Amino acid sequence: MSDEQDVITDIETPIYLKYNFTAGLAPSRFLTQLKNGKLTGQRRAEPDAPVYVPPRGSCPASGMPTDEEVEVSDKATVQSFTIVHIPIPNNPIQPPFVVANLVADGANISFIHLMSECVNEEVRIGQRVQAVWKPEEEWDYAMDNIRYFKPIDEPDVAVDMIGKLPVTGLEE
Amino acid sequence: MREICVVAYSQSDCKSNAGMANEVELIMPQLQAVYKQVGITSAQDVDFVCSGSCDYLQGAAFAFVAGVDALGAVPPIKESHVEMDAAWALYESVLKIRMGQADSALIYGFAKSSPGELPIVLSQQLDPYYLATQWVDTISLAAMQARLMLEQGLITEGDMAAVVADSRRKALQNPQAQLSGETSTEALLNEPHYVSPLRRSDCCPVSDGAAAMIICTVDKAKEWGVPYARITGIDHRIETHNLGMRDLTDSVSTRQAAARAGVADGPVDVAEVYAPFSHQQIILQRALDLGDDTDINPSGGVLAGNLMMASGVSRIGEVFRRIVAGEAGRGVAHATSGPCLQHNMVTVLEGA
Amino acid sequence: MSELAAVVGIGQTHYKTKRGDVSIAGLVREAAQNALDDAGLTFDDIDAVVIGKAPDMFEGVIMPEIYLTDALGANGKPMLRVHTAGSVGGSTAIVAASHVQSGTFKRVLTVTFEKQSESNAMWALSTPQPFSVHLNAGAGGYFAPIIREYIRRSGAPADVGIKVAVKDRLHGARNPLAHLQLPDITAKEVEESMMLWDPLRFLEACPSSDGACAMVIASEDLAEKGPKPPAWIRGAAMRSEPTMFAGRDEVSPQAGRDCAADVYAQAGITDPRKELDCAEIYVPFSWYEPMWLENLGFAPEGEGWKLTMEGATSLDEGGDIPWNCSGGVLSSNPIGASGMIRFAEAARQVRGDAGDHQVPGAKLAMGHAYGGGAQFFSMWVVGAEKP
Amino acid sequence: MSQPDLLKQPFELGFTYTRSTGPVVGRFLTGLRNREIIGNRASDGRVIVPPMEYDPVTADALDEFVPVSDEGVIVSWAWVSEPREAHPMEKPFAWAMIRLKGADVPMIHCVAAPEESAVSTGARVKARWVDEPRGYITDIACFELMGDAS
Repeated sequence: MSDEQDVITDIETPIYLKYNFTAGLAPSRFLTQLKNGKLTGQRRAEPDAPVYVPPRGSCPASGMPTDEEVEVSDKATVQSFTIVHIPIPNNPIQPPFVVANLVADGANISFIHLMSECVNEEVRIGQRVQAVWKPEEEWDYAMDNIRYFKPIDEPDVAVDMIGKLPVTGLEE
Repeated sequence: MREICVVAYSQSDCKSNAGMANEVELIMPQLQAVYKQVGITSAQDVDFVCSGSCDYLQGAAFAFVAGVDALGAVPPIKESHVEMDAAWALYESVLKIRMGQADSALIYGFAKSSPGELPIVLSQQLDPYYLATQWVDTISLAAMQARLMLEQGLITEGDMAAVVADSRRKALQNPQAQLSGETSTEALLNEPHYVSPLRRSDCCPVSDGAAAMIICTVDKAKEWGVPYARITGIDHRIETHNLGMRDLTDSVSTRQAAARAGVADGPVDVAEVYAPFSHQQIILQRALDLGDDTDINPSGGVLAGNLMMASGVSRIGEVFRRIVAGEAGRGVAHATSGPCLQHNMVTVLEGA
Repeated sequence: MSELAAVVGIGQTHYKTKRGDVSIAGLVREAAQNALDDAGLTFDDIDAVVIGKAPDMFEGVIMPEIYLTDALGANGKPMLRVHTAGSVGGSTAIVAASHVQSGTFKRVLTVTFEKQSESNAMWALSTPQPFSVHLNAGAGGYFAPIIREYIRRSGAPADVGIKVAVKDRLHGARNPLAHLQLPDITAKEVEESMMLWDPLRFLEACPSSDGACAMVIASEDLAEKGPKPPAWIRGAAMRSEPTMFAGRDEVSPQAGRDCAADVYAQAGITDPRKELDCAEIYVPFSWYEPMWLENLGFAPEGEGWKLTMEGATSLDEGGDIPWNCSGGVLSSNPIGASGMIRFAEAARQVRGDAGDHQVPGAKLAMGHAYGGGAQFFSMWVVGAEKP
Repeated sequence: MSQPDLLKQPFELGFTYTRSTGPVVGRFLTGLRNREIIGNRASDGRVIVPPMEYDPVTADALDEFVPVSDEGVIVSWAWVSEPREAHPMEKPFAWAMIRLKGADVPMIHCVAAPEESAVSTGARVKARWVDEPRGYITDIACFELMGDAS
């Protein structure tokens, strides 16, 4: 037997598994449109049904498929946000940076995205922002076709109206 | 104890690759189908929901959270999840109904196994120091089990091929089956070995899909006015994880569960057993003491299509279907989990 | 209609950054053995085993009940594995209780665990699926915007979170099992700790722990046969809602409110602050104390923070409704076990067995857990008196 | 409904876990590093290799260690004609349940063999150690046939 201090107490166990991922139907429709520079939500085919961006396959409130597509604006409202002070693993962006829950005009649910070209300390709930797109030749099936959102010169949205703006935004 | 019954069951086609359908998209049609069978519109109309799934099949944590998006859980519902086959979600639901906290329950299981290399993924179910680190795949473990039986004279390769031929033939009647057809024992035996002594045909295929079921009290079934099959016995037992300490030619835990579920208390007209490998069907047949009077795996069983995390509950569903169709009066369904039939559940169903 | 059931044994491990002295099996076994010892029982006395944990990716062992059969003496018994995200510790206890309350079994062993040192929890929570956005720098990144919205809505002062962070660590210093032992922690120290996800600072977030928690739940006829008084289960409830849907109140989720209403109704509680003696509530980020005070009906909407600031939830300040006397999730967080620790600590209180963090004379206590995007809830109320 | 493109992408789900072994597994792995195989005694007296922490029947903690031989016989086996990428060997090989001399309970490991017909139940095998054992089950690179099957 070995000496006590030689007894093994820890081992490293690499577990690496390979998968072939296929995106679902609803996300694929969304991402295919996004590759063409269009932000589209989906909703179940009923009038006034909520619009989901990004769609995940169902309207979670009803459990029904989101068969209908609705183009939404690339202008959005800050529903809430956090200023992140730690780096994201495998992401070049340096802290501190703002990750915001944004609701696009015409959509009824928020997605998270980066905010930039802003003073972090001045970001606020209800603030108006707009997408800053990558050059068209870089567009892919990805939400980061939008590099980030930046503040725009529009009045803040009242809190009870966040998530309820039409696709035309404040210019109703 | 309250009488509980199965009133609805639906299973998707078993597909080798569900392609462009994510988990929610796989689940929704099955839920709609079972709602329709009992005349309800959503999960709001049952008292409890429980699901079964496994994150590692498709390689993403919290797979079941996406499943909740299929339920229409607004307002919120009573809901739970097992990281197991949905047969165990059914077991949890049975307890909820027995204790009076629910009169009805929706159960579903789903899997998209095709994105990964399933026999290797499942190697990580093994003990994490001695076996998982060797990446012993599940097919090889089953092959060692089959060889033990062959060399002890408990079965022949012909017996195994006969199980496969029977499965393929019966699956012709099952529109959800992935593999079906007329074949012969001889033709199967002419195929080369895959992981010897197993041939490819001895192993279940990898399938994508989902299944759903509704169970309830007999009183509720009568209120809904739908045909039902009573669950008159249900039990599950697990065995040691050390394969070297089990008698792999038998399934002790299946025998234990069968005794407690009361399999022997009446004739068994039909049985659906979850045997991912042909020789395991013979082990289970013997452990359940099923004779020639029992129609075994009329659906073709999982050799015709194996929805991981849903196949167990599907066995119960297939027995239910035959009872309410009047094809059988009493039946037995079996579900399994773990390598070489480590963990087994036995359910006895009887007609109204 | 359901049979009565009670907690008759509780076992925990020490919570630490890394339990380098045990295997995964050794960790769960330690809690299970402690629970059996506490109940004066052996593995032979157990009819069924119910195990819970958060995602398998935390340890990279798929469906670990398969491997843990032997460590938990489950050979020849039923064994069930529950997974309902962060609420799993609570829902596992509830599922275990249903084994007894349904009249199916007499004594059930239930164990939850996480050995987070085997991996990096943040890695496991944000595994890189293709075609999805990866901006979620951990659970704190997800919850921080919701906290910000709470602060806006309630007008709470900025130091409420700091107060909770200090209070729970002072509680934890009374509990020898707690991971963080910070008896001298100050508000200044919390305030000066690194901002992670504004408004959440490092010391306002839970640690990452190894640990396991176990309980033995017994039927009415066996409950009073043990060496210690039982903790009777007076009510138990679970609720779920989707992660995101249009119009969802993320700050005070309906599922939490409904779950609380259900468990109070079962326990005959109409005013939780008045009728409960203490509560163990899942607070992984400081601000969730005032948020849950409101969500669970301990305070009117918008006023939860006032209870916190008044010291109502502090054992050291002699509060009338101490929350998280054990130190809570802010002091120990083996994720899969964290919910069960809440349930077990509530039971310890009503058994009068909570040591230095005992609330004197506690007779009725609540355990609470939540998970996912604050969408899965499990709660129970336990009492010293048989219902 | 718009026509989506088929979006497929391979990805790797991976992490190197750091496992603490506890005393029983640690003892076994320490033995391997010294090219020794250590089992332990179950409550019924059987010797188990690799050692189990808890007895499957009685649930007792097991702590009586027993050294066993690195030679044994094949109890059952499976021939892998098409090794998978994760498998320990690139050439066809056998997985086997091997009862080591001095042990009662077979262990699972791989067996190197030139072809399937060379392997048989009852065949004697001996561990082939890697050049530098580090305390892993894979310190036994494989078992090799001893050539005098009995």
